[in-house]
Amino acid sequence: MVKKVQHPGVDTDVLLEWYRSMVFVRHFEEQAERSFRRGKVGGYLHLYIGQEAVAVGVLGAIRDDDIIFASYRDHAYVLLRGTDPGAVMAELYGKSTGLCKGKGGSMHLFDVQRGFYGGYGVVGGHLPLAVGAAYALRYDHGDRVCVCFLGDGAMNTGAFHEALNLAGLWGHAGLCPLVLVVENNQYGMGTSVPRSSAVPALASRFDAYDIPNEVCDGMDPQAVYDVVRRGVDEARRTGRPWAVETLTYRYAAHGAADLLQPYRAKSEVQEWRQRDPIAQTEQRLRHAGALDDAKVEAIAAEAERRVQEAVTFAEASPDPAPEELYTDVYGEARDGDR
Amino acid sequence: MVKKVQHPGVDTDVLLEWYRSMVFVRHFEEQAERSFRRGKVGGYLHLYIGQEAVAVGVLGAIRDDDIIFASYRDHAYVLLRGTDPGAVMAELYGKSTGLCKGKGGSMHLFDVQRGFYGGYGVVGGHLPLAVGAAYALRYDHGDRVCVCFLGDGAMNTGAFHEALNLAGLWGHAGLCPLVLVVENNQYGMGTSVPRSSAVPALASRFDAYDIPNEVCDGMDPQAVYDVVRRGVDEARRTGRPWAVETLTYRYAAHGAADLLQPYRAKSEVQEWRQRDPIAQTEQRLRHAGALDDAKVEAIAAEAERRVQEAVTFAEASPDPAPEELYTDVYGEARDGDR
Amino acid sequence: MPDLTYRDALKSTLVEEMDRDPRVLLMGEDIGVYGGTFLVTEGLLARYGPKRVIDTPISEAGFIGCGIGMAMLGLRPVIEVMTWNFSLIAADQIIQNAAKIRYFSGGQAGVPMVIRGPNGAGVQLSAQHSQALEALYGYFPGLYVAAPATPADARGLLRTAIRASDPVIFLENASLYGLRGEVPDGDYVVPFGRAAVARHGRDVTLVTHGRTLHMTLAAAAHLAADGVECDVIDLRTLRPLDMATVVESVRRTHRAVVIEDQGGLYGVAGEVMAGIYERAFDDLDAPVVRVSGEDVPMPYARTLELLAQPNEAKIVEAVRRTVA
Amino acid sequence: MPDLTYRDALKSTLVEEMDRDPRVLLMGEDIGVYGGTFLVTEGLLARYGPKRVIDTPISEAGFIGCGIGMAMLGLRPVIEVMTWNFSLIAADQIIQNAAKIRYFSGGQAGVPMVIRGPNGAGVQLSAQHSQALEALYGYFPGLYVAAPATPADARGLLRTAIRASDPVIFLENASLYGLRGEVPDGDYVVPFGRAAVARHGRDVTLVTHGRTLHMTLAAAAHLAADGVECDVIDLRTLRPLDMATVVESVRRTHRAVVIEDQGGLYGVAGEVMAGIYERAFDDLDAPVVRVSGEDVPMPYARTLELLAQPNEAKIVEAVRRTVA
Ligand SMILES: Cc1ncc(C[n+]2csc(CCOP(=O)(O)OP(=O)(O)O)c2C)c(N)n1
Ligand SMILES: Cc1ncc(C[n+]2csc(CCOP(=O)(O)OP(=O)(O)O)c2C)c(N)n1
Ligand SMILES: [Mg+2]
Ligand SMILES: [Mg+2]
Repeated sequence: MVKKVQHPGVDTDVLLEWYRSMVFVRHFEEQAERSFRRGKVGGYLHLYIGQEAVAVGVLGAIRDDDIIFASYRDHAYVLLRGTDPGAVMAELYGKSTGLCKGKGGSMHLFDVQRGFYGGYGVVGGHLPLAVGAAYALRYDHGDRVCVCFLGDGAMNTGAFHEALNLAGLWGHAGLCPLVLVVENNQYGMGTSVPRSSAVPALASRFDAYDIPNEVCDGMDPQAVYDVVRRGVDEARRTGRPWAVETLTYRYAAHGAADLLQPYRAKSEVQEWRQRDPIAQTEQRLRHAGALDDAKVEAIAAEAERRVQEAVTFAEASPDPAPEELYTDVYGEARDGDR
Repeated sequence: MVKKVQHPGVDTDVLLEWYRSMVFVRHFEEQAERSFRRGKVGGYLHLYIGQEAVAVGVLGAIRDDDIIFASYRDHAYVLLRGTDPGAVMAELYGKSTGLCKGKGGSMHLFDVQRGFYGGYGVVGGHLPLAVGAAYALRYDHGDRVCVCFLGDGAMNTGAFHEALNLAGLWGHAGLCPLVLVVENNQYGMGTSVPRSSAVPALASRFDAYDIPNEVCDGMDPQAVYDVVRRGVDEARRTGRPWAVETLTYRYAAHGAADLLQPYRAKSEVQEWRQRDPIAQTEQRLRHAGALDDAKVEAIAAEAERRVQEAVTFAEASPDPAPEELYTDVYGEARDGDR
Repeated sequence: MPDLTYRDALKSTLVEEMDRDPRVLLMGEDIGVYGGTFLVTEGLLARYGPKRVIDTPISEAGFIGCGIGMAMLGLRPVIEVMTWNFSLIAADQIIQNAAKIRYFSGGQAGVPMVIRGPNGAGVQLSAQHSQALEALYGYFPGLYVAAPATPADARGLLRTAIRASDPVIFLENASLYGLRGEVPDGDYVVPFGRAAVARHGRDVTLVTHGRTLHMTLAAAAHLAADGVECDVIDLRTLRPLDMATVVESVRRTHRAVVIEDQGGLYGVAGEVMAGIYERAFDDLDAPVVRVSGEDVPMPYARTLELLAQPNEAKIVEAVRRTVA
Repeated sequence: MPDLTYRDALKSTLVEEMDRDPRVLLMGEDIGVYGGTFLVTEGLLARYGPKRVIDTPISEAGFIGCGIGMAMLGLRPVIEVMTWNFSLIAADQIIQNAAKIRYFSGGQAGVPMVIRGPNGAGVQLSAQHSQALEALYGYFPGLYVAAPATPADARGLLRTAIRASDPVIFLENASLYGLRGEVPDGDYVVPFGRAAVARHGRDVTLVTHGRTLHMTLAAAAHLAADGVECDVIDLRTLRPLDMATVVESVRRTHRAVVIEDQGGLYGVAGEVMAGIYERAFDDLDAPVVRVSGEDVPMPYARTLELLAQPNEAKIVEAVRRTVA
């Protein structure tokens, strides 16, 4: 589980834990991609590589009992939430021991016990769910918040508009403790933000819903944490939504199946890689004397060991039983159901 | 047809013609309501009474070959566009001589020959159509503009968001000569603007799409004209969308079938009636010496005569032939159609 | 057993369920201050306050999607759509999220939500306000689809819907709200997937649901005068679809007519016919006949609108053909 | 007659129609710079420029609605949906506007627009990316629904679609894009409402459409080895639905199996079965059998996904039951 920070401000210990988390998530996803190439993982596989600082910074800023909604690019969130990596990998492998019994796959990870309410495949489609969930959290006067991750591309959907207007309205009544985290990774598939959004300054779009908003560097977990921590505290205190646009980048193709990337220059990817969240954090920790070559290697080795354990578990797990095809369609068997 | 103004600025002659137009539209709708009460007009009937200045000011500012999309509250636009009132009344009566052969009714008036591309019944659903139509107008380098009327309530629909973002984007390429006219009549059915919009300053919402916007008094045709004329000229010159929020009011119930209006005080309606567009314009014209009691009466009498002529026509017209049920489903009979 | 209108049967059931379970809340356009387009929720804002009776903006995808999120967190939203026509704006939310979340989450989350409102045509509302959508939603596993035709079923099915653990498409009809009938008191519940036999007869089975039940019963009464005795089956829910009751009847009558309000191609009647033949092919003495609305968008003019819809005479004529 | 993939048959037809008619334009997500998710439009941005090959934001209701407006003004937009699943976001635009505008305008306006893209499941795309929607759209008068199963039909039906005066739901399938086949040159057109007889046989009629045609043909070949000769009918369009061709075949074979990729309840097969019985009740020697996908959301795991779908073995088994 990603290290939670109790007090505002991040110290070296925390940063080291976050570094460890980011390294682990990256190793996990690199393995997932290898498994995809070997035909062990099917369907669509969307890697988060490059964006790890966002998830770490945000999840570091919330409580265990806060809840999360996300899109299909969802591996990092569950892993950082503390879900067993074996169950995540087994889900990618479509095994019975997977998080969702092999029924959801990469795009639909769920760990409701840990407050992760899913991975959704229709862009923007999860936003109304998150707004409603935030309302529910406040319905009986609780103080939990709902965090909703979304991409830059999702902001052009009608669901975004309808949901956020409702969030703004319900926020006026203190009934919508929602933290919106836009991961502006510059593209929705092959379409850049300026080609898809009439106003490329995405955070400003939240003004249309009276939702306070900020922008931050999404390549630095500490920067993300600092901003989001304030937002989370605000949302929790006031019951009003709050939004942040994190400026980040995905290194890999949109999905693992995409081979060509005619929409961007290799040099652009290289430039962003200069600001890699893991490398940057590593530098900072080395500077602070908290990391050296040996420790870096040990952390990587430990990450790889845990990932391979997950793979072994997934490989060894059985396929779902054929009867599983028919379960989970309805909650309770009802008299007369067809 | 509503008097078109060639040069910016409105003189007394023009205002007198507009007065005549507004009086006619109001008489027409008052009759439509009587016919509804007598069971001659069915379905939903949405009256425009109170908002006449908007249609007159806007239609006075555009060219004959410009086009228009609107919602179900659409009587005024066709009448002001010069459509035969008999055909409009016959449509409300569901007669074969109606504008749409009796198939559309009050909510779906069309007069494509005069550039009126319809009344639509799903709130917000016509907005994307108008954006696409504007694109089409520019596709072969024409200089026509598309005017789209919408209610305050329509601004909360996903269709609004998706369409206007596209309009903004296409406008950057000079391919979207669209004039958006929000008729903020303070309510969508029984829900006031502050209860339905997180940001009640509606015009400002267009900022999210990089669409220039203004606000104007919607109870004064001249005020509407002055602002909209600039916007129309801009849109025509640049191929970019432009928006105005007109502040106006509907006096009648949302639809003629609604009996109670628990959502607003009678005194509020009375206050707005003080600023009635017809009465205000009448005062101004009397002041300028262009109207006196006799002329006011004559104009009313002439309006009523034309309305009664329309009723007579509608009453005398035959019902649609039974075969008409099956026509206009598809454009050409196709081989093998079921 | 009080005599209630369909509207009051719905409203009183909402009240009973809201009193019983604080997690039940209402949401929709103009259901609070305005009282609901068809007044089903009138007075409930005053009774339960704005946190439980939520007036929404015109944002069907938004508030239905919010209902899904609320339901996932344990609330039980009952959402009104002004007409089912507008639900098409939320089709993605209903079909892609509400119906499927339980499945793709491997059973971790469920969506106990009801969406209710008038389905099908009113009087002269024309094409965009008149569509009947039972087959459209009936296609999707994960949804329930209920269509009460009487005040008693309005109560019994709505109660089942609110207590169900999965999303329910609850189809009312404008012409039914004023209908009066006896409505059982107390914790009256009608389970999903149980068709009702609305009239007993030995000569031919008439299968229908929703508002066309009443013209079907009228047709059956008319035919009885001529000595043709109809078994009239009201499906009550379209998903699950109770073919067992239909087939049991057809095995006795050897003849069937299936009536639906609209449709034709890919409607409910075709499915019911297919189901009858799959299970009772050898029992049939004549082809099953269907009576559907005409395959056109709904016209405005009253004369055309009536032609587009089924009616008692068309049903009588179809039955005559079947028993000829 | 060149040998082309289904993909290239689509692309070359787009090119021919765009060259022929400057009013034809393309619109969709990532169809330009990116070249299209399934590469159907690759290279077309360079050829026709951004005014005719429009990359859109993720706004299905927006750009499909825009296409309707363009079409009303005389353009002929051909819109790609990344998958038909996402069209549900635009269901209101398609059903309430595109299908009905001609009718409620009394014939004053029309919507000559094509929406095309993959329908049904790919491989392990799970529940939100796998739904087949032909019955859903087939329900609505005012729409055409086409589902080419071969490269030749991809060309012939797409050409008809682009030249049609009304909106066309054009259903492709991910598994078909790479399929090769002979494709007639020149102005090859396949009219709507004409089913194809894909194989001739006298013993039983197999009716299907789309990707399941190929497993049906495989099953027919298999059965032929056992001496059972199947007439295989590819419906090609679901609206209009060519029941005449189906019935003509059933009158000869006296037996039928209807195969569809998904569905079950309220799918295509039920309608086809009902249509067969309505017109050929007395010609049937055995009940019509249907083979549908399972009535569940599409699971991710490959093993379950395969169980959820029809296949050659299931078809063979169904035919054996029919002719037994
Ligand atoms: C409604 C919808 N349209 C199209 C798609 C196909 N699609 C999948 S991901 C994606 C891009 C989304 O971009 P963004 O929201 O920025 O998220 P990112 O992938 O960059 O994390 C698209 C277009 C989809 N899943 N849903
Ligand atoms: C999508 C949709 N939802 C609900 C309705 C029912 N309805 C008809 S008019 C209306 C209010 C619209 O308000 P506004 O846009 O302000 O226009 P106005 O009626 O004030 O002119 C509503 C909710 C509808 N027609 N369409
Ligand atoms: Mg992105
Ligand atoms: Mg309004």
